[in-house]
Amino acid sequence: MNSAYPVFAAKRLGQAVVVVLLAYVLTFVVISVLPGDPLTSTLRNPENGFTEDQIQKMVEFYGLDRPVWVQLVEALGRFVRGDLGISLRSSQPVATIVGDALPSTFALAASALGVALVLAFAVAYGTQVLPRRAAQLLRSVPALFLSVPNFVIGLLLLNVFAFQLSLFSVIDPDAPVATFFAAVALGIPVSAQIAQVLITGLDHEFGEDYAVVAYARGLGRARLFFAHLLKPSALPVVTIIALTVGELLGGALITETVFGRTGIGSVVQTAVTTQDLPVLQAVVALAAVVFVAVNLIADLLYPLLDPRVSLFAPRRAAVPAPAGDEARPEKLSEKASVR
Amino acid sequence: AGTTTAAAPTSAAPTEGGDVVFLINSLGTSWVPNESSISSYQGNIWGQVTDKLVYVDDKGAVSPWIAESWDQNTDATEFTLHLKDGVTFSDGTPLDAAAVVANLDYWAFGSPDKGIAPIGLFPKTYQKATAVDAKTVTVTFSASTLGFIPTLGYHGSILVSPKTLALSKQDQGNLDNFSGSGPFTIKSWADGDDVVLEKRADYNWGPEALGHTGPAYLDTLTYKQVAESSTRIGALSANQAQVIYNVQPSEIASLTDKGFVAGLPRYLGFTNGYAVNVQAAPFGDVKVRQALQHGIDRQQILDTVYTDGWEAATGFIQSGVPEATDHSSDFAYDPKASAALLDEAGWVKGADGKRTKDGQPLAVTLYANPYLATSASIDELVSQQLGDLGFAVTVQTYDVATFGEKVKVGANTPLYEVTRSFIDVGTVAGILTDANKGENWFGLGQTDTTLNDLRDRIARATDKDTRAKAVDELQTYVLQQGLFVPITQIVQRIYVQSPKLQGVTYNGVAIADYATAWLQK
Amino acid sequence: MTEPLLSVRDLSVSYGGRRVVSDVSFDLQRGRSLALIGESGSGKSTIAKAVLRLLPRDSGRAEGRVLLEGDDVLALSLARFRPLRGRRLGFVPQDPASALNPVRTIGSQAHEAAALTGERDAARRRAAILDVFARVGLADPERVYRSYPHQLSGGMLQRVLIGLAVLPQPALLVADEPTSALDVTIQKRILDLLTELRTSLGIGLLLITHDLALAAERADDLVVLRDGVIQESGPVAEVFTAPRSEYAAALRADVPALSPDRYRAVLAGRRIDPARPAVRVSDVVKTFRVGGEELRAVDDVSFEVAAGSTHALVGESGSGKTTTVRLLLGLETPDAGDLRVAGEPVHGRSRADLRAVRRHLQLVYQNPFTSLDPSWHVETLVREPLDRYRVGDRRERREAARAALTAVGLREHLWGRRAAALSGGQRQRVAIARALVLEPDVLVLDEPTSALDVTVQAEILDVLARLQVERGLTYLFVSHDLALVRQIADTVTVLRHGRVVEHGAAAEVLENPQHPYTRSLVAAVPDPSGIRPAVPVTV
Amino acid sequence: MTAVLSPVLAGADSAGRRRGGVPVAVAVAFLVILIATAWAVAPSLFTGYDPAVGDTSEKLLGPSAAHWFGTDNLGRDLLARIIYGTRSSVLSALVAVGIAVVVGGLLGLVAGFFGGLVDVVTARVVDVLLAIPSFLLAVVVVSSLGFETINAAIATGVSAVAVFARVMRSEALKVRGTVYVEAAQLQGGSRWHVLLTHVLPNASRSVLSLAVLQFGVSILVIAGLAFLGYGDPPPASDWGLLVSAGKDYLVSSPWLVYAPSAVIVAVVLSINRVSRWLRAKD
Ligand SMILES: Nc1ncnc2c1ncn2[C@@H]1O[C@H](COP(=O)(O)OP(=O)(O)OP(=O)(O)O)[C@@H](O)[C@H]1O
Ligand SMILES: Nc1ncnc2c1ncn2[C@@H]1O[C@H](COP(=O)(O)OP(=O)(O)OP(=O)(O)O)[C@@H](O)[C@H]1O
Ligand SMILES: [Mg+2]
Ligand SMILES: [Mg+2]
Repeated sequence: MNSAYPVFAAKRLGQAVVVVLLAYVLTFVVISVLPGDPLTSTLRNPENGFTEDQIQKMVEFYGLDRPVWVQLVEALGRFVRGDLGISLRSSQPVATIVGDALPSTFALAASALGVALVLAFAVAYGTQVLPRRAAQLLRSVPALFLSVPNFVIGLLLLNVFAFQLSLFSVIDPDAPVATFFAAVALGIPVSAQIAQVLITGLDHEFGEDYAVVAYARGLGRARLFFAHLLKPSALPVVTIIALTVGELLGGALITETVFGRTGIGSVVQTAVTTQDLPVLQAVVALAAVVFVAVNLIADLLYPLLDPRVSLFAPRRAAVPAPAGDEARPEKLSEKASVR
Repeated sequence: AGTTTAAAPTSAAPTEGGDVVFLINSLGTSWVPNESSISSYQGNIWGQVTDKLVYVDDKGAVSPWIAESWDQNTDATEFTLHLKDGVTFSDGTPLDAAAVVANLDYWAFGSPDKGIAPIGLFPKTYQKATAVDAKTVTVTFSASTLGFIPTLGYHGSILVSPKTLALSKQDQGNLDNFSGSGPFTIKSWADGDDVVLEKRADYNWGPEALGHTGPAYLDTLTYKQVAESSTRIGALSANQAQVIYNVQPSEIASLTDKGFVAGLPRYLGFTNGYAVNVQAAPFGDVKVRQALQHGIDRQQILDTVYTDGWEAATGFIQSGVPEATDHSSDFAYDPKASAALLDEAGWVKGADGKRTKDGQPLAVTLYANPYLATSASIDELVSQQLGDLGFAVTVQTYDVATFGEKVKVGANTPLYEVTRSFIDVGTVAGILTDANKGENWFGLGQTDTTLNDLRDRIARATDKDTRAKAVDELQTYVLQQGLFVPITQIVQRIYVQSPKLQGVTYNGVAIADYATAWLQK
Repeated sequence: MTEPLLSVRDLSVSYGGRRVVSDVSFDLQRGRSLALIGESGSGKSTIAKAVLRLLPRDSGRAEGRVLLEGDDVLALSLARFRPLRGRRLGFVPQDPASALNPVRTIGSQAHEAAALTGERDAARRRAAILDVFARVGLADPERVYRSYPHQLSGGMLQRVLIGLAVLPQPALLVADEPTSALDVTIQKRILDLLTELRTSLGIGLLLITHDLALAAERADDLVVLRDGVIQESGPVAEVFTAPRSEYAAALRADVPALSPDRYRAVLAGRRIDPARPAVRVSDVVKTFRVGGEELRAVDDVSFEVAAGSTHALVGESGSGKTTTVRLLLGLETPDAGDLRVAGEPVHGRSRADLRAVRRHLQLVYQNPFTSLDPSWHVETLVREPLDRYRVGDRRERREAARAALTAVGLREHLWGRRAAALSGGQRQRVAIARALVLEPDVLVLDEPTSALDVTVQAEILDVLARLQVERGLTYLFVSHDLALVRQIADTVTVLRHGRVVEHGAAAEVLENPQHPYTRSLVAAVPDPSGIRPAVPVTV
Repeated sequence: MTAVLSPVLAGADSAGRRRGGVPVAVAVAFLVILIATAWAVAPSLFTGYDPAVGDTSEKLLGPSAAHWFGTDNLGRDLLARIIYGTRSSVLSALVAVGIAVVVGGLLGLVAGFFGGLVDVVTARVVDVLLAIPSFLLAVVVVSSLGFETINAAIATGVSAVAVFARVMRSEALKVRGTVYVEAAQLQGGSRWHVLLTHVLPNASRSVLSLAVLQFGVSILVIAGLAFLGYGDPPPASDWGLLVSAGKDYLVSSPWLVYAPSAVIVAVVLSINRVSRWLRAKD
């Protein structure tokens, strides 16, 4: 790592902060045009029988009658100071609500990612080494996974494994077995995306000359797969994983509902139906933070995995120029692809 | 009636111990007692961890609980409550007159400087309460308030430790800080996830009316949020839970077939039906309103949407209410009569089967009430039935928040679908007109002198009989004027439970009470 | 003769039912080399793949027999064939840059080849690897061993690949266009290496190339293919001096190196005016900044092109040819120097002014596959400049476009096609038509045929020569193919690392190069001199 | 020439069973899409049942000859409801895709082609949109607009804008750098001319194939939103709404969930297949 690193890191960090702040503002703006807020909607529950006067008083108490931009500036000010505010719904600190929900969602998302990776690699491996027919069939699996609504998978898994086979109980959705099945439901669509990238990568790598050359050198398909193709085709997976973090969070909304888990997804669900702005803002900001962080990690990881890519130095500069009189054919690839 | 289908309770003696898991579709929003105790969701939990001053059963009968007895003056403006001795909150604070006064004030006024609202249905005529001695409280009202004592048994009127009440709103919303005097206490909770209750061993001040006043038999009671109804059903079937809450009525049969027991308690209150706003065309015409009443086939709704536990409405007040009388003949299903009424009113049926008058279509929008799971289905059926009559009907479903914002009784909504409990029939006075910030259900304001008169007679009544008579007259008038279109007796809370769970009772607002429940071994 | 090393008998190959190789038979003896030649798509690679059993497993089907030292390669089970791969059958691919796993070091991949020798000891394998690296002329085997592929030049990588192929001491080496991705000067060294290894190790070489001159120089025997059918085969000298088949004769005529004077007669009809330079480039400098380092792509270059003549810019890859041309067209701005077209300076003008100059100066790009919008139709493509410059009315523009298409010899039934649906030669004709339609004075041709087959190249050159005579066009011709330059250029400028190393009349410079660099360039041109006496060619 | 080596090892479905050049699976996919289109255009040709009014005495019947997909809680024929729901399902997915393509496409095109400050600003906006999980974004937007299917469609579209902007930008960048664009400029084309006649058509291609894919995704996202309760009320019978309405009856009448789900799967799968085939053909 050279002297460019701190500059680079600072720049990336700055970008990340801007993205997170903008995400916070965006949520605020989007939700501010909402009809009503949690407070008035509970107050207006006909069973409560409040008068307009009483409701008005409460609205004033919470400052919900002030101009939107004033509320925004205040919220932003608090956010910058690390204060996420108080939930309009439950009157609990937003940080507590989100903090309490986080571990469960984290466990779910991490297991889902694990499940997705295992599944994706298994499917991708199968498409390359199985006999043609079976491989062909396996190839349509990702598309199928991507076409089934998330909640249908969840409902099916729950029905079969929780209710028919009693492998886990909805009462204790955070138990490992229950988490596993929720992770399967959440991970299946994600695995499809990873598998597609992996298969495309493998097809591409299998089609690369070096694979053919290695094959012509006498390597078997399985050895070729593991020794040569897995790593280069798995590289884009790093990027995809970073991108699917958001997917996992979004999908958790549905999966948690289906499996009766309490996590970020269900917090969002409640916050949306009760229009609990501070909570929603916090979750969106959190999602943005996670997304930005994971992508940053992926960016930093990439050069370590792929010797061809270097973040800080221009390509190949780290190595002394090739010795000898043979000039580097600059436009190899262009020429090669001409015909 | 706390209707329970299938499996009658066995006569075996209750057994101690056992853990019950109760799956509920939502744990609502806030846990601040004043904000959540009347909720259909949290109300269930509050019922277990708190006591009330009086007990109101599903027939509206009021009996002693924390208040051993009470007196009132003749014009019902002053009441004296005599409290039970030796009752304590779980934090050790005695439940004495001071605590009762603190609670009464809280219900009536809330705590505006903390952002805590009063309890909406608490009589607005409340002036003050005074602790005469440790066991006696007097309460005074600005006008006769016959409904005061029953209101004490309302699900909003829960007795909370003064220490809890003294907390900020934020701290009140944290159940860890909560202390009540009920048969259960809070063991643990997770926001939006579950609340675990455990029994209070020294409890022995339950309502006599339930036959068992001592500590609960059950060890723990877990309320677990499971939003998906199919998941709740699955969990019950797989014996992962003992009680589930709110399922579609049509799903009940498959569960009772497997031996599960359905609890379909009816609350005290208004029946499920439409409050008609006469300001909204075309309902200014009484004939159109009556056509509407006769145009709805309640039996088809019962057959399609509901199962055995449901009954047709007999008026606009649930039949469990002591003052209720049968008025079903005023709005019997009679499509021919409806058609004739519409013809008379000048609404002519066109070639497409839709009626028009002066080029205006006979159109109406129904807003499904999000507080009733079956509402959308009912509205769909009603729209078909009215469609046959020549109405052009649109059904609109909103979520709770949007519904609260856009659909307001008496204001802009032609037909407001009522799902409303009350514990004292005096409540009706407040809904008829806009006097005293009344709810003005029918959009009449104070233009209808008959209605004004009935309202005043109910509000000012000082004895139950006069009031009951006024209520009967009111029902006759409202129904004959077509101001309310009753549909069914409402069962807003549906419980399906394991056959092993015995001794469950349902109070006047249809909330299940587990103080006397036990699990068969 | 003894049993041949490789004997191909009645080989037919089809892809998904489409037959692309029919009844091909030939023999290759130990220690000798056989070249498969023919135009693109004639089935050369397909035969090689059939021999290596590398046909696509789901669509490729081979019939006939391929006997390797008596074993029928096609009939063996995969399990029995696998051990032959690498051990008896070596393979040298075309593009060395893509033939090694980019994310593994050379050394780790070399161990796979070394393992084929049966050597179990890693240290001894390593020694063998370093040994063979030295053998193929890699200066620093240790560093190569540690490097990743992208850290080496193309020539070095090809040496590595050849080394890996010969390491298990195979009997047969199949090399599919082993040098076509490399620069001319490096090409020669690689071919020298292959020739040396073949003789010293006694390996049979199956060489595949589309470069006839190269085949003539390097192979013992030739097999000339067309559409998957053998047109002619036999010893090189025979095929070239006395081609029996018409195709081989035509092919031979199209090879610039074999008929250097092909256009002399035609071009004699031009009127060149050396006093009136159509293009004048004086003391031009252009520097690029690449990753903080300065790169002088063009360093003080000057030359003139007389109106009506052809001037060639030559030099190996990266020598600054294209950059010079782009400067002339105003696509890049020079750091210093002056560029004029018909006396008018190109730089220091407004956009509109530059547009006016460009009308007289058109460019034909090197790669017709990227220079035409694939979604446009031929006629619209050619008409576009007229539309942009609003020349005449609609009808006139259409006529002009059609006239240009006719002039480049593109047949009418192709005019309605999309560019994507044309072959390379057809596309390049469209590109030339497009350049001609504005009736420019100067045509800049940046390696206009380097992406094309010799046959197609000859056709394009025919068109260019004819047009120059007819219209008095001035050509600035960029190329790295000296034989081609020799055929058509009047004057030539030799560039190296952005500097002019030699300059003068084409015949002069190429026949009698002064600068060592020019000499090495000329020497690198395959020289099938033994078979020079050419069949007279008429255009 | 590199390509000569390629198909040796790859197991890609270069061949497969074919009829007239079209693999069987693709033909089936086309058929499914054709049927769905026909349902959307003329639902009454495919069912005699009324999607809105049912025979209440026939509620919650399982699949039978009379009712292939069974009946719902009000005795309506589920197949009829699916068929009649096609139009609005397809339309809302189209709205979603339209928003994503038009807004995202324009953003990306302008950013990619003009570069500079425009690009920097657009890139930031797109970054923010990308950083918010798209389903979460859709949920937030739909909650802001109100819980109706059309709003769910708009939200779905908005949540996909970033992806389209990014793809379009990179395509525009790619095309902008191609030789033929430079050639067009050499031939005297203005920037706008080049943008409209060369960059837009060529850059759109991969955006369009992404749009086809997004169509399927949109159906799923809208269904997901409906599942969470952010869709139109009954009697609307969009596929997602049917699943969502049916889930309350899952235990006694599973077909109410699985039949419309199967339709969604079939259509989305078919769209994916066709899109993949189109891309492979390119
Ligand atoms: N995998 C394949 N599937 C289908 N057709 C193929 C395949 N590979 C090659 N072909 C076709 O077979 C014919 C012969 O191709 P081949 O690659 O053998 O030609 P070549 O002589 O090597 O050409 P080049 O000089 O361009 O390398 C061509 O028409 C080509 O399009
Ligand atoms: N836009 C650019 N930015 C940076 N460097 C460039 C640029 N264009 C060309 N170069 C460098 O300038 C040098 C000369 O390149 P140029 O394209 O002129 O060579 P050439 O003689 O045309 O080569 P070839 O025969 O491969 O076409 C090369 O080292 C190239 O990498
Ligand atoms: Mg080839
Ligand atoms: Mg060049």
